[in-house]
Amino acid sequence: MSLTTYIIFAIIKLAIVLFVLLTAVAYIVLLERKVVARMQNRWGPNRVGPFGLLQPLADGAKFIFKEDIIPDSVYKPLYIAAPMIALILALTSISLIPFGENWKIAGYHVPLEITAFWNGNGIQDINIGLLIILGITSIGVYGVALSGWSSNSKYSLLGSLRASAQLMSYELSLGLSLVGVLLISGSLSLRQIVDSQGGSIVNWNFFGRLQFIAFFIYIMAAYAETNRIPFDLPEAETELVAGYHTEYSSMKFAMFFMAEYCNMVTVACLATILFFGGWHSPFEALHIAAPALWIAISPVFWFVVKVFFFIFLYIWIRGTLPRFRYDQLMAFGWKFLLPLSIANIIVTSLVLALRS
Amino acid sequence: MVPLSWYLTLGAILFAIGVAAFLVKRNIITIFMSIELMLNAVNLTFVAFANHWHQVSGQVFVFFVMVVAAAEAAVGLAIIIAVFRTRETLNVDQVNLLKL
Amino acid sequence: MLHQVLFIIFGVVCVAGALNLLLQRHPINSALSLIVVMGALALLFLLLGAEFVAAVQVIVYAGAVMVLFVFVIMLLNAGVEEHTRGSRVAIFLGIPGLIAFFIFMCWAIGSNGSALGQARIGSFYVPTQELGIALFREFLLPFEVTSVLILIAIMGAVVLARRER
Amino acid sequence: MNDWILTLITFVPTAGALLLMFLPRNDRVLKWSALIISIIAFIFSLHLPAHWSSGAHGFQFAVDAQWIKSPNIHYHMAVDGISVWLVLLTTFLTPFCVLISWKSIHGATKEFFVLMLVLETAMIGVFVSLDLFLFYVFWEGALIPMALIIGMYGHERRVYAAVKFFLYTMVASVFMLASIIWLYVHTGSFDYSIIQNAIQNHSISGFGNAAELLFFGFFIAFAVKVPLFPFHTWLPDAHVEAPTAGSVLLAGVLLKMGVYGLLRFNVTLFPDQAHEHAWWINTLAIIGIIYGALVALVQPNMKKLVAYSSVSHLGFCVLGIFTFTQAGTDGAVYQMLNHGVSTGALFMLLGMLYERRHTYEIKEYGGLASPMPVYSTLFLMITLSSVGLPLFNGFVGEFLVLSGAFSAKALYGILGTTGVIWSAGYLLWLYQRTFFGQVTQPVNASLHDADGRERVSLIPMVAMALIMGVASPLWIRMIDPAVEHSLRPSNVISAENATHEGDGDSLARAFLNSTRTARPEAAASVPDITRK
Amino acid sequence: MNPQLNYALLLPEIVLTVWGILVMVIEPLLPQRSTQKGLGIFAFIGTLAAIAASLWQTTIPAGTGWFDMIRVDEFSIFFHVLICCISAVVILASFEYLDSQQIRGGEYYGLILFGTVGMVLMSSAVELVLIFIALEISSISTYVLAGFRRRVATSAESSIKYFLLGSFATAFFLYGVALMFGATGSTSIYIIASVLQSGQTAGTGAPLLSHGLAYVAVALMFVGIGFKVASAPFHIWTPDVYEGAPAPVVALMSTGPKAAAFAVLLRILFGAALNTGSGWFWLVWISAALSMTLGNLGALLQTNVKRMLAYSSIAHAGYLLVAFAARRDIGIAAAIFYAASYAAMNVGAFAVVSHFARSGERYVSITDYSGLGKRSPVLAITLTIFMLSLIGIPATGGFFAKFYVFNAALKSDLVWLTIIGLVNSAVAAYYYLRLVVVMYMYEPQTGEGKLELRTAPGMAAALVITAALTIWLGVAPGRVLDYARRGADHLRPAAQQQSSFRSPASGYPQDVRIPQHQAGDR
Repeated sequence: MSLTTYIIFAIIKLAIVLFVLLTAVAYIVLLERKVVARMQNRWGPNRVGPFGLLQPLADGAKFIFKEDIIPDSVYKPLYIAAPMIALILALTSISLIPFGENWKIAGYHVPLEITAFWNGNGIQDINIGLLIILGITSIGVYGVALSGWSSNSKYSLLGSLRASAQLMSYELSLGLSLVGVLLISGSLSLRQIVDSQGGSIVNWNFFGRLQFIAFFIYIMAAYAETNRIPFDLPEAETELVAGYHTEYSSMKFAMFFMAEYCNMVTVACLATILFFGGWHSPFEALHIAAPALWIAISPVFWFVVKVFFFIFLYIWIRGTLPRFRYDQLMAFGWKFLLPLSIANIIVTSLVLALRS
Repeated sequence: MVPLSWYLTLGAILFAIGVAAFLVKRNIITIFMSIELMLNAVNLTFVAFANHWHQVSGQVFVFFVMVVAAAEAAVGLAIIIAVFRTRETLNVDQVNLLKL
Repeated sequence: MLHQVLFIIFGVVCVAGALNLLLQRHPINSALSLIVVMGALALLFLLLGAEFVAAVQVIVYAGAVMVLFVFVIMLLNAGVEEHTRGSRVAIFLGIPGLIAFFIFMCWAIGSNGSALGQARIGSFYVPTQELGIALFREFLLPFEVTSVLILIAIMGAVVLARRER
Repeated sequence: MNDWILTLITFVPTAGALLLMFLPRNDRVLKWSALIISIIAFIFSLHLPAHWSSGAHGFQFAVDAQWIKSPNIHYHMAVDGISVWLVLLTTFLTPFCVLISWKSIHGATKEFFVLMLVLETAMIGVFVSLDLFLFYVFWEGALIPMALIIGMYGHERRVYAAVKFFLYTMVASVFMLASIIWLYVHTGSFDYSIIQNAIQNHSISGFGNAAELLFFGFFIAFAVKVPLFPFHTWLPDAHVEAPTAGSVLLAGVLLKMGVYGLLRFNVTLFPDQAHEHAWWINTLAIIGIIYGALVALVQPNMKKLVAYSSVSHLGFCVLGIFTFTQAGTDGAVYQMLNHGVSTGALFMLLGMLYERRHTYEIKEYGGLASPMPVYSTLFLMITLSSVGLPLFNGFVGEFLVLSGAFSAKALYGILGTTGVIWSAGYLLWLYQRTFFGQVTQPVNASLHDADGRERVSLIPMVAMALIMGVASPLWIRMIDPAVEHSLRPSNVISAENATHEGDGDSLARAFLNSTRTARPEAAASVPDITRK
Repeated sequence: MNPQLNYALLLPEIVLTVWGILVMVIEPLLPQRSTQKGLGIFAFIGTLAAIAASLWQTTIPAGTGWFDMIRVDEFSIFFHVLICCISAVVILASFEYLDSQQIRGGEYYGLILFGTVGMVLMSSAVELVLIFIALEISSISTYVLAGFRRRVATSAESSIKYFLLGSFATAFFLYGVALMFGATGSTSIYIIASVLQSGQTAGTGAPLLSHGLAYVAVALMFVGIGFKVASAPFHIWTPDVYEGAPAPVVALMSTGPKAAAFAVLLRILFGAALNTGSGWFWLVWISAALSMTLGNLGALLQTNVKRMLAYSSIAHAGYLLVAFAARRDIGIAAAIFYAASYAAMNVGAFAVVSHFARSGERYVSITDYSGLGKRSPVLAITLTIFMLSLIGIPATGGFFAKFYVFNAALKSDLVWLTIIGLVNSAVAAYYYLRLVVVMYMYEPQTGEGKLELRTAPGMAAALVITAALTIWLGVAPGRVLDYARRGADHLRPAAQQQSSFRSPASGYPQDVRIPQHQAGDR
């Protein structure tokens, strides 16, 4: 494989994933509105297009054509940069997610992720993918923090302060919750982590390898990281009038919006990869005969299904749980999740050590 | 192919800028940041030398530096908050109850 | 060639960021420039074959330490730096000393230029595992000792930042 | 006993001080215990002359034990004919100092007596140490209690005086320390005799270059302490501000430490340098004699007058030593003792006056002879002793010094002699103004005479002045060989040569020969050429 | 079990760490309002246990462990004991202080114990990165301790100044470490020693990068350590920090970390055999002369006792550095002894200051000490002893400390340095004496009356211990000097230990003379 083909493939993958992702994000929003509406005995959007299916397009058009208001007292450079930072980082982290087994196209070995890097004579996985994702999500906080600060508004500042504190606090538990998985798979490469869970549903980290505690820690911390209910204090409408993005409108607001949903997708993808066997089918152990095309497609299918499940979980929880109080949030993070995740590491490593 | 001395010179430049910032900046937080810049420059030096000697240890040191930097940051910012509480300013020249 | 181009790009970004830290008057701008420097440094680490270090650089420095800085800047609402006359001692002794130091360093590095040799992408690459082994064998003691350090840092931060009862 | 006696004498006061610290703050108890302790020390010290083996020239009662292995510091103590008397002088004066402080010290009496006793230890230690290091320890050790005595119990400007005293001596002694360390570094020992031998055998590398500096290192420390003329400015302040006991010990003993040091170290260890520099040292000494006397003459303050008289008298001691004659040096040593007794007594007398009137101004007094007959008698005796009247101790010392000076250089002798005249002048004038004439101030008419305690403390001093005047051979007999011993490395003008050198020295020789054969009447037969 | 993992070598550190954790665990169990004295006694016992552990270490053979990270020998054990003693006395002296300043004891004692871990580790570490971490442990804990009086602006200021300049210095030290690693390919002091001597690296035989780089590295590390020990021209932080920080903490940080930092400097300068050519000689010379002079001149102008003692500590760092400039066979022992005796007297002096300052540190000006001799004779006498020792009056520890140092300097023909030092100590007498003068010779200030200056048991014990040690060192320094000598011997012939590092053992010249170019010093 030459550098040129590498670049061509990369661009193609980039285009596809970006398209799918942005569409998905748009429709996740619709899904959320619909589902939450149903939970609340409402109909949700149903005017634009059949079942409101064109609602996202309408929303998008509205965002694009709305007047872009920049309040007088904002600190302009950062005010403009903040949503971009948020969106760019959110999109970047997705680019590291592998969403299926490698394909062979026209004799070329093509990994199903965007950032597989060129090592001089072939394509290679990034072997510290998980770390890079963690790194990117950890600097994702700047988008939120800077937007609130640069808006020069009380509510925004409070929101971004909350966001920074919350993200820092929960990042710790998030990172530690993954250590159990790393101990089991012995690698930081996402692909290898998924590979280590192949074969049967029992091999999934969640089921067979006792990482369900880690999973719960992860999912809670991740909700906090994405500022979703029940941890949505940075943008709590009732207290902070939407928090850090109070002063934003039109496209800039849309960028925050998209970034948040992209992050949700990333979290869902990571949950799938780390705890639920990634693209492995739950029925792999049954060895069901299938057509070749299905064999090629099925990993992506299963991956998408699982991700969809977690997205749904997000929505479900949003419809069910109330918001934490701020002190509860902090106490929960530091006094419950953090010790628990450390305990999880200890137990996991003990079990591994005893087994070996 | 880049001469290793380029990396080292870059490290030295960053370190020197850090020192200069330490000397001329007046905001406590910025002064503290310039220290972080100096530590980063040292990290670059460590990694470059690790490359020269082909030794893992050079990279291990970087971790320790990072841990120390993180610990320093936690304590340092706490001290800064304490100073701000009592003095309501972050300018080193106004933090002058103790004459130098 | 690629290496040189990348080095020059990131190196220039580093220096520019560092200078920006020096020249900007608002702490938050300085903080952001520092984050840029750290990011560029992480990429330089990658070029030198230290991928794990690069990742940790981003996570710890850019993602944790600098967030803390930004957080404190926001919390204390630090404004634009006032121009006050600094310590004259620092200027009159510090700057010449700094220049001397820098020249000295350049001499020390320059005189060893050939002995230092060239860095080549991929010529030295440390897998994470090897790093871990080193960390838990030769460097076990420092590793364990850092726990005391962190303990102190936690205690210190709690003590100092806690409100008076 | 002989091994331990010096340790005993030195540390009995310290032990007493420790005891005192734990006694209740009852002034009566404290006073008496301090007195008893100092008397015990005196009694112990009498052991020294009593068991003196007159045959031996060198040091006696030696004790030498390793104190610190590295650096090689020894606990080396011994006395020779010079230092033994200085030890006795110290132990003799201290009880009286305690006694006269009974009433004059108000508040913090415990601390005062503790300081006195510690000071006594340090002073004795200076005279008995033969290890340079030990010497330095005691030397510095004497500084602190004295400074505290001045500073805590003195008069209005006491703090200034104390600090001045401390800094002058401290800074000067640093130079001595440097010299001591240099010697140690190059000989590997602090021991006096080892160093002396090493110097004489020229076995020290680099000594030739350093000797000059070493000499000055020691000289400055001692010259400030003496005090020699340009370094004397601390002395009047210290004396005026010090409490009576402090003045007594300061004049009586502390100043002697300087002279003793000059003799013991500068002259003995560095004879060549000493000879080389003798001319200007003697010049300074003579300037001191005359200057001190002249300034004393115009003092309106009694204590300051006596203080300047000390400058003058100590000038004689230095002059005597740096003539390098047997007679001069003998006289210097003897003059040290005399000065200790008579000036000590003078200060005590002034102190008593101060207790009554709280002033030292001469014009405040006058005609005291009638209300205070006993007191004025004693005062007169002491004045005469200090002036150097024959039959009193001062005469012997000054005579010997001057005869030595004449034999060394006639000019020294002539100029020195004028000092004697001046001293007679200011002291007698003082006496006249204070005690004779009408009682000018009505307060003075009702002053009560010396009481029992005061008499007890004064009469022995007066007696001592008389005894030393008439029975000087008792002392000189022991001093002489020691002086000869310490002058030997230098160019001693031997008895044979001396007869050809000049009248002064031949007279001195005659005098000495007479004393050596223990015929005190010979002293009286010498014509009183130096008196007017 | 891996023989490298020799826990016996770490015993004092382990004891202190465990005790620190216990202190923190126990503190919340204590009733909220009660006095913290019980906790203090507990922490004190911890330091005693650490002292015992260090003493026990003398029974095990000297050696390195943990992959050549630490070395326990007479040198490190001396400093272990010294540092643990300092902490013990400081803890004793803090009992009443904490009560009067209303400081909760848990964190305070915990931080002292953990900080002690760092200092102890500094003295036994023989690997630069470990030294760096240990240095940071001790530094960070002292940064925090300096800011412990949180209601007070000066305390926070002191903390921030200490922190900023301390971290700044650490960065220099670290850069030095990096360059040393670059020059020799190692950060282990003994390997560095052998590399610098043989000119090739231990493992691969690759040539040493350059001596020049190593010298730059040493210079940078010297800057870093110079800040820690407050030697000129890196001393500017000292007076401010000492003035603002709580007095018992100053007692600790003016002695403990300093002793440890000097131990490190000894290890680096002498252990790593960098004296081949003594490129750093003038560095030390200038720094020593400057420290003595600036410290003493600065102290002359002060009216605040804490500031005065701060400047005096700069001066003392200078005296100590004189020993570094001297010949190694005598200089090292002199330096070690000085560190010990300085610790005794300075901890004592600050203990008195902290006791006298009382709540809120109100009484710290020199004039406040007026008449202390009458108001509290015991306090005054002990402070006098410490002052005299700081002056260097004979029969106190300070005298012998100075004596050994100048003795070593003269033996090395450093005549000018000695003269500067002696003149300085004469100047120093003035300001120390001023305090004594004020105590004894001035009347108590009007309006204050008889203040209750009863010395509580903890403080009394601390004062007695330090005063006794000060005098003991002045009367019988032989014992401690012996230990210092033996420690120095262990530090000196690094050649003997090199055999275990797979490199040709080449001994030192037995008597390393100062090179000719320094003859100009005469």
